[in-house]
Amino acid sequence: MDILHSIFVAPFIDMGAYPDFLLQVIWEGFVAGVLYSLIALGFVLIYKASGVFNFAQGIMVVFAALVLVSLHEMGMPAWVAVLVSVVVMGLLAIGVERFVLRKLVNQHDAILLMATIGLTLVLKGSGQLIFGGEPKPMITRELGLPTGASDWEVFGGVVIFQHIDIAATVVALLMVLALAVFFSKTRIGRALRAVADDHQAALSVGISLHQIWAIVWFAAGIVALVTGIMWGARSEVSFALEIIALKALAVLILGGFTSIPGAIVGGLVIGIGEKLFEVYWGALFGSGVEAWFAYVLALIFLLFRPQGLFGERIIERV
Amino acid sequence: MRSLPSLPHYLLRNAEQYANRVAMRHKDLGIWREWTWAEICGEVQSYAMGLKELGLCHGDKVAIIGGNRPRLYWSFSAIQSIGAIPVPVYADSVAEEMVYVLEHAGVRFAVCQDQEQVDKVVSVHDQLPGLSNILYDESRGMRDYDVQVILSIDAVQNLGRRALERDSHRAVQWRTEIDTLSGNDMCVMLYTSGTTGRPKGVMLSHDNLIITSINANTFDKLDVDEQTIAYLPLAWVGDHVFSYGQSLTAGYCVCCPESPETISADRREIAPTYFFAPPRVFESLLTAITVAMEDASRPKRAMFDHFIRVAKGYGEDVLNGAPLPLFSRLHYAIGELLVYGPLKNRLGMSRVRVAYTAGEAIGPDIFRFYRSLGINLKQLYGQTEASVYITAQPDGQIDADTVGIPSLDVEIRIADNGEVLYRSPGVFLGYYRDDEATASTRTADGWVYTGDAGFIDEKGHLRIIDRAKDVGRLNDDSLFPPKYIENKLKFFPSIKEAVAFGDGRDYVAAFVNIDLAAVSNWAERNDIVYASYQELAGHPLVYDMIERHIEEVNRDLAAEPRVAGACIRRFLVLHKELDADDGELTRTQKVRRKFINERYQALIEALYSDRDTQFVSTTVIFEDGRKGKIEADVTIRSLGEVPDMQMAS
Amino acid sequence: MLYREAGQFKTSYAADQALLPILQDRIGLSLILLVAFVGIPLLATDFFIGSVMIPFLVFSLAAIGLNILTGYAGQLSLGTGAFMGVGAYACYKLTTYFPDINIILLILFSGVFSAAAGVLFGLPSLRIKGLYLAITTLAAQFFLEWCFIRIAWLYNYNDSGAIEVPTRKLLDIAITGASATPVVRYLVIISVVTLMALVAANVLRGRIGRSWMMIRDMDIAAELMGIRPLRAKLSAFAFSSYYCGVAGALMVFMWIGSAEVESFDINHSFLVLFMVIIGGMGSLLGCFLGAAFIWVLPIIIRAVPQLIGLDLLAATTEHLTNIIIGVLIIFFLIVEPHGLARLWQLGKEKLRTWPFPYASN
Amino acid sequence: MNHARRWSDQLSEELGSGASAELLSVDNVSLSFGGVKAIADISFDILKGEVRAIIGPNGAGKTSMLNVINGFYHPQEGIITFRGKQRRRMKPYQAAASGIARTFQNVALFKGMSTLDNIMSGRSLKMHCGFLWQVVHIGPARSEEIRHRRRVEEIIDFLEIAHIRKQPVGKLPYGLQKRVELGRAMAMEPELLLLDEPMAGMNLEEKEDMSRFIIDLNSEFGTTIALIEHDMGVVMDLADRVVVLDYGRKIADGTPAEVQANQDVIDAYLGVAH
Repeated sequence: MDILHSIFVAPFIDMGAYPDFLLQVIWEGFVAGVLYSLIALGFVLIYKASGVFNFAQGIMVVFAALVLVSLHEMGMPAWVAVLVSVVVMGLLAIGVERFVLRKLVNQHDAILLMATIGLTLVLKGSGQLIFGGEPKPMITRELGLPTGASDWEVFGGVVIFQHIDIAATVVALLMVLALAVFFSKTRIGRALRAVADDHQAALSVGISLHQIWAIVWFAAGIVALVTGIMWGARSEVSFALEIIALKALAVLILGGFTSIPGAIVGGLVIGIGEKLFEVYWGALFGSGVEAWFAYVLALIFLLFRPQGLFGERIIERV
Repeated sequence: MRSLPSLPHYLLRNAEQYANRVAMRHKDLGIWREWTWAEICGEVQSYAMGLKELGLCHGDKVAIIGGNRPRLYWSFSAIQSIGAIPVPVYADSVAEEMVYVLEHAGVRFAVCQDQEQVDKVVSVHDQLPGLSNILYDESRGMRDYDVQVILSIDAVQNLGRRALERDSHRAVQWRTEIDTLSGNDMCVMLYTSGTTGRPKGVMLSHDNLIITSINANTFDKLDVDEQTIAYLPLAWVGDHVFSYGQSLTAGYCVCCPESPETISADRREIAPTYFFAPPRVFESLLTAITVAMEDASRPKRAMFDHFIRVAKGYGEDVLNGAPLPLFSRLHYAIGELLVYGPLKNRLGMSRVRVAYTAGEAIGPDIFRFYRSLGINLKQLYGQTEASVYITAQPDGQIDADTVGIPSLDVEIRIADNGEVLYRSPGVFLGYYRDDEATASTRTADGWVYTGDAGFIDEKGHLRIIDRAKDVGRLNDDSLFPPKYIENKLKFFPSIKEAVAFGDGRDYVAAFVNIDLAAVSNWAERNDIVYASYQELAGHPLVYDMIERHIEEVNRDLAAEPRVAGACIRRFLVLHKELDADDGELTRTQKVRRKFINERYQALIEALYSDRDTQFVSTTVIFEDGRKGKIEADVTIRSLGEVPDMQMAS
Repeated sequence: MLYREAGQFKTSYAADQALLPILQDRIGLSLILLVAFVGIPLLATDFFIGSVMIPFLVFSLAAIGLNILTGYAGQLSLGTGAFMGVGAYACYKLTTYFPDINIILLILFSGVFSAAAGVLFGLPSLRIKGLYLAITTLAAQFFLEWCFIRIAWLYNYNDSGAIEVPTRKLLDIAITGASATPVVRYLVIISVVTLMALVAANVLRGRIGRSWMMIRDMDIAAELMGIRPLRAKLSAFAFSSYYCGVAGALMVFMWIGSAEVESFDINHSFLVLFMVIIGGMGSLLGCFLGAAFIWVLPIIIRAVPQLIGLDLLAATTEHLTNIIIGVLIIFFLIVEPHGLARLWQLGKEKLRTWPFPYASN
Repeated sequence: MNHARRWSDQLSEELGSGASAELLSVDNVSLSFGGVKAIADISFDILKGEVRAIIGPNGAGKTSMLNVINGFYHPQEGIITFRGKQRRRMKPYQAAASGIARTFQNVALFKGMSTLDNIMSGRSLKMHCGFLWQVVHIGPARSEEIRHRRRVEEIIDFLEIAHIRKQPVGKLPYGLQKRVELGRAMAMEPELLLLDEPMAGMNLEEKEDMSRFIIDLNSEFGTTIALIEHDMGVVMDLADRVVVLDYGRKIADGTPAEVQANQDVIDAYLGVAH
């Protein structure tokens, strides 16, 4: 009975007793969720347009941030370094399309996934080789990102909002909006949407598949760069992020592989969920449950809705 | 060694002497089933008992129709053991051809391989009043037949087994009956397909087969350890001697392939030590080798070509055990490791001790190619009427142009007109129900006319030029040996068949049949597009290629004084393949000259006119038995003189 | 060329269905086993045995495990490391409670625990396919990793949080622990691996192995032929995890001697996955080739700069190794998605049909 | 083919007890996907030992009908009775176990396996040897494997595919793949064999071969066959009775001759507006 009580009753009593703390936990989870969503967004972009499950998205985040920080270390002004980083991500996209994707056209999904695992190793190895494996601080101030925090007195307590977290949320929001505009208003964006449905249709728009792949990888690269900056600003730029980025896979399960809103909602659910779970239930298990919560949630979710939150029911044909 | 009186005696001997040695294998349902001599003897015994139960008597004739299946070979033994006479029939002949043989032989039973053969026999059943039962080997599709008349070999053997159980004395009786067989009794009747006229039933005695078989085994030192693969028609005397007579007398193992499509794979698995194939098989194998090697990578092809040249240089000497410098020996040894060994392995000939080819002349290049690889390929000359062996090449005395020295106990004589005659223990008893033909073929003192023209060379080897009656004269009285010319043409891989004309004409002209496999491959490499055999055959570039080949043949001919007048002046490439189903070839794939003369009258006349195309329309029979028509405008091409030779003379 | 098959014919289905129907293969394998069981123990240095052969064999076994699941049954898994961990911790606990039972038996038995874990985490495979399933196996990976840290009972409440392998003996010869010589440990490992590879080969060619491949190749058709998908998939998970578990136990008890959670982390899962990809999915031979390649390549990369007098930092060579392996994975996927085993198979086919470029019959 | 004879004897005994008995009957079956009716209130039966054709224009619901019969789709309404047992929901593997086998419109072979293994896979339901025996692959495991291999070899012989026995099926020509698929279904020794366009994409000669196999299969082994086929010539030659579907409805049922003369059928095929 004790056990049931501590699972089903006590945590909620705690929540009610200190609503300010609950709010703080939810906010922390929300911000983490935003970053999960951003990584998942990168996955979705590429998966939608090319059917490639890009395992390297996580390492791309690290790689992009490292490039930026290192360029600045070498004496480049911050915004120039951002521009150069964008160019680097563009070159990477072209390289990946040219030397990997193009050679693997029409291959089985699993093989493409494996190829991006290979790409992960290459990016990781070369990142460490060129920039060193040590964690580095993000050039937050140089980029004009806010620091510091504001307090919000509520429910008889205080909730602390880090400015960088607010900025991250805003930037993420802007990026989603930008992507939405890009997809619905521009010719290339429409072609990208078409290609997700039907490869032939895209060709009729007059854009080659090769170009489309390069563009989506570039877009995913930019998303990675932004994610890297925000993440780096919250903690630091390190390869440890790679493991955390795997959580974006769980996000994808919830949101579905092809849905941008799904990626966002999924990210937030997991971010908030794992924080709540860690804080209110973690002690029951011994702490550190954040490490697996996302995956177990995804697993349980899958058993009931294999098509994801926003996916359609799949009818198998023979 | 004294021979036993009959082939069933040898079966009994083997069942005792080689009881547990494998006598026969058959790839069936994916694996090689094996039977020892003792097992076969048991099978044959119950089979024979069953046949007796069905009322088969001494002297009755039994047709055997089908492929190389163990049960069909056992049928020979079972039938012979009760003094009846097996009459194997070509399985690919259509019902109308079959009915003549069955009717002429007056068969009582017919043993068929499968439903297809049964159906053929059933369809002509009313023309065969003497036929009482049909037996079959494979039961597929046989559900709805009249079980009183048509029954499986299994069922017959069961009958036999039950009879043996009822009366154990039967087994002894069976042996006693075998003992009543004598060497002079008829053992088998083989119908020769013959290039002209109706097939004739060649009656061979037990002694004919036994003595020739033993002599052949002695000649090539074949013993109980040999392995051979049976894949040639049962009705052909060669198969009857190689896969039956020689096997029984030597006790060696005969392997039956799974199906016609798997013969080469099956041969590779078995790797026979004693192997026979008509020149055609060796030709098509070589073509396949050449074609396959053209797809190989450049370095590999270069290596292959290099070592094939090396083999051409010393291979023959190595095989004959002639002395060679150490370097050449080494060079050949490397070739053996890299090319010859693997090649023989792929061909399933790595264990071949003795291989023979016969039936037609083999291209000297082809012949030497196999020999140079280290395969002891030899030629023999034989006939149904002689129980095969007339002459054969002894080891180490090999020449592409000869067919060897007289086999053991065979005497040879050349008649004044050049025709070859022989006398031997293998000489047949006579043609069945045709004393006239017997008398005109075999002289009173036992000499048999072969119908082939030839001569014995200074080394005592026989050389065959052509069919005696086919050697003709051109109007300028120069010699015209058609087959000699045709063979030279056929030695080119791209030419499958050729027919030469010239007897009583002003010059020599020829029909050519292209080899589809070789030419289509060549066409592919040269970007020649075609939709059908006919289109490919009529293609100008194909004509160019054939023309070059003919020029080469002409140069050869011109170099030989005796046939220098027979150079080809005009030729055409036939729009369809010559086919046994259409009656253009015999079942053994020999050209039916007379038939072709009639059928392609218009084309022949065009060859001797100055037209350069000729329309022709031919009826053909498709594989499924339907009839159709093929029409074409066939191009005729003329060749120039042979300038070189004339300048030289 | 080396293969001369003429004259090798089968007179029974048993011979036709033998593991190695070709004589030359049987000779080749006998030679390899001779070298492995006699040559290497007699001639090789401790370094070679301890740092090359033993890890190679451990990883080969793990790769067989993963390959059964991924290559034969078509279920992608990223949880190999954790399943290895289950085996290792299970073995540790078993030998703690039953110190007198032969350690080799315990190692073999510890696989049963990871098989159970495999079945548990394989349950979703009934409803989930492909990449989705791969992600759920991450749940196994991270959850089990967490267990290895949080459940102190697993490591006997050691302060270090690590398990230390005790010395265990067989016929008075130490086979685990600090006093066990590399040669002895090697002989134990190679025996276990040889035996288990044979077992895997037997299972894979029988009814069960066929049911896995049916599910892999066309799950719908398999179901319509009477295969129960759940049973087939779970049996694959169980069998596969058993192998991973034994490999994990061998890794700790016969190779590194002590272990903490890092020994079973996601990187190990990926390492084994790379071995399977590069070695060849759906090939037992590929497991060995892949393990050799992925394990030996870094050793060579480390050795080469020294040989040519270049002094590189250890970290640098590790990064280089990562890059090279990454590039090789991509290269292999492009050139031969079926890995080294397929290359060998193609080569063998060339040798069988030599001098012809293909089997023309 | 000893086993073939035994097998068919056994079947004919069963047939003897209730000649032309109903093997399967479909009663008022309806199936829809998210509001789209694939099959609307269809009833028909299949008699033991007959060759039953299901025909109809594209999208008529033929393949859906087969999917319903072997348990791949679950109809919302209606009852299926097979060998006297009624059922509404059934898993495909249960259908297989009860004696229904099928082939697919687009060959669904196990691409990674050889011809032999593909056909062996059809024996899965008949193999029971335990795991531990399989591990050592001696004794019962081996003899079971060999016993079934022999059966499979008989099928290989029946279908004349000995020459491709050990080749991977992925590289075989289409016509041969279809033949292997038929072999795989035959290996299940089914009571009812469903063939989904067994001759699609074949040339004339291949079609003739396939027809011969289907006829032999039906007459030698007494296997009941339901087939979907577009080639009307083939249907008229092979089928004892024909059921015609159009837009998920049954529009005709009878002998080939009757069906051919049916006005609705003619309209459906000529595309008369509905």
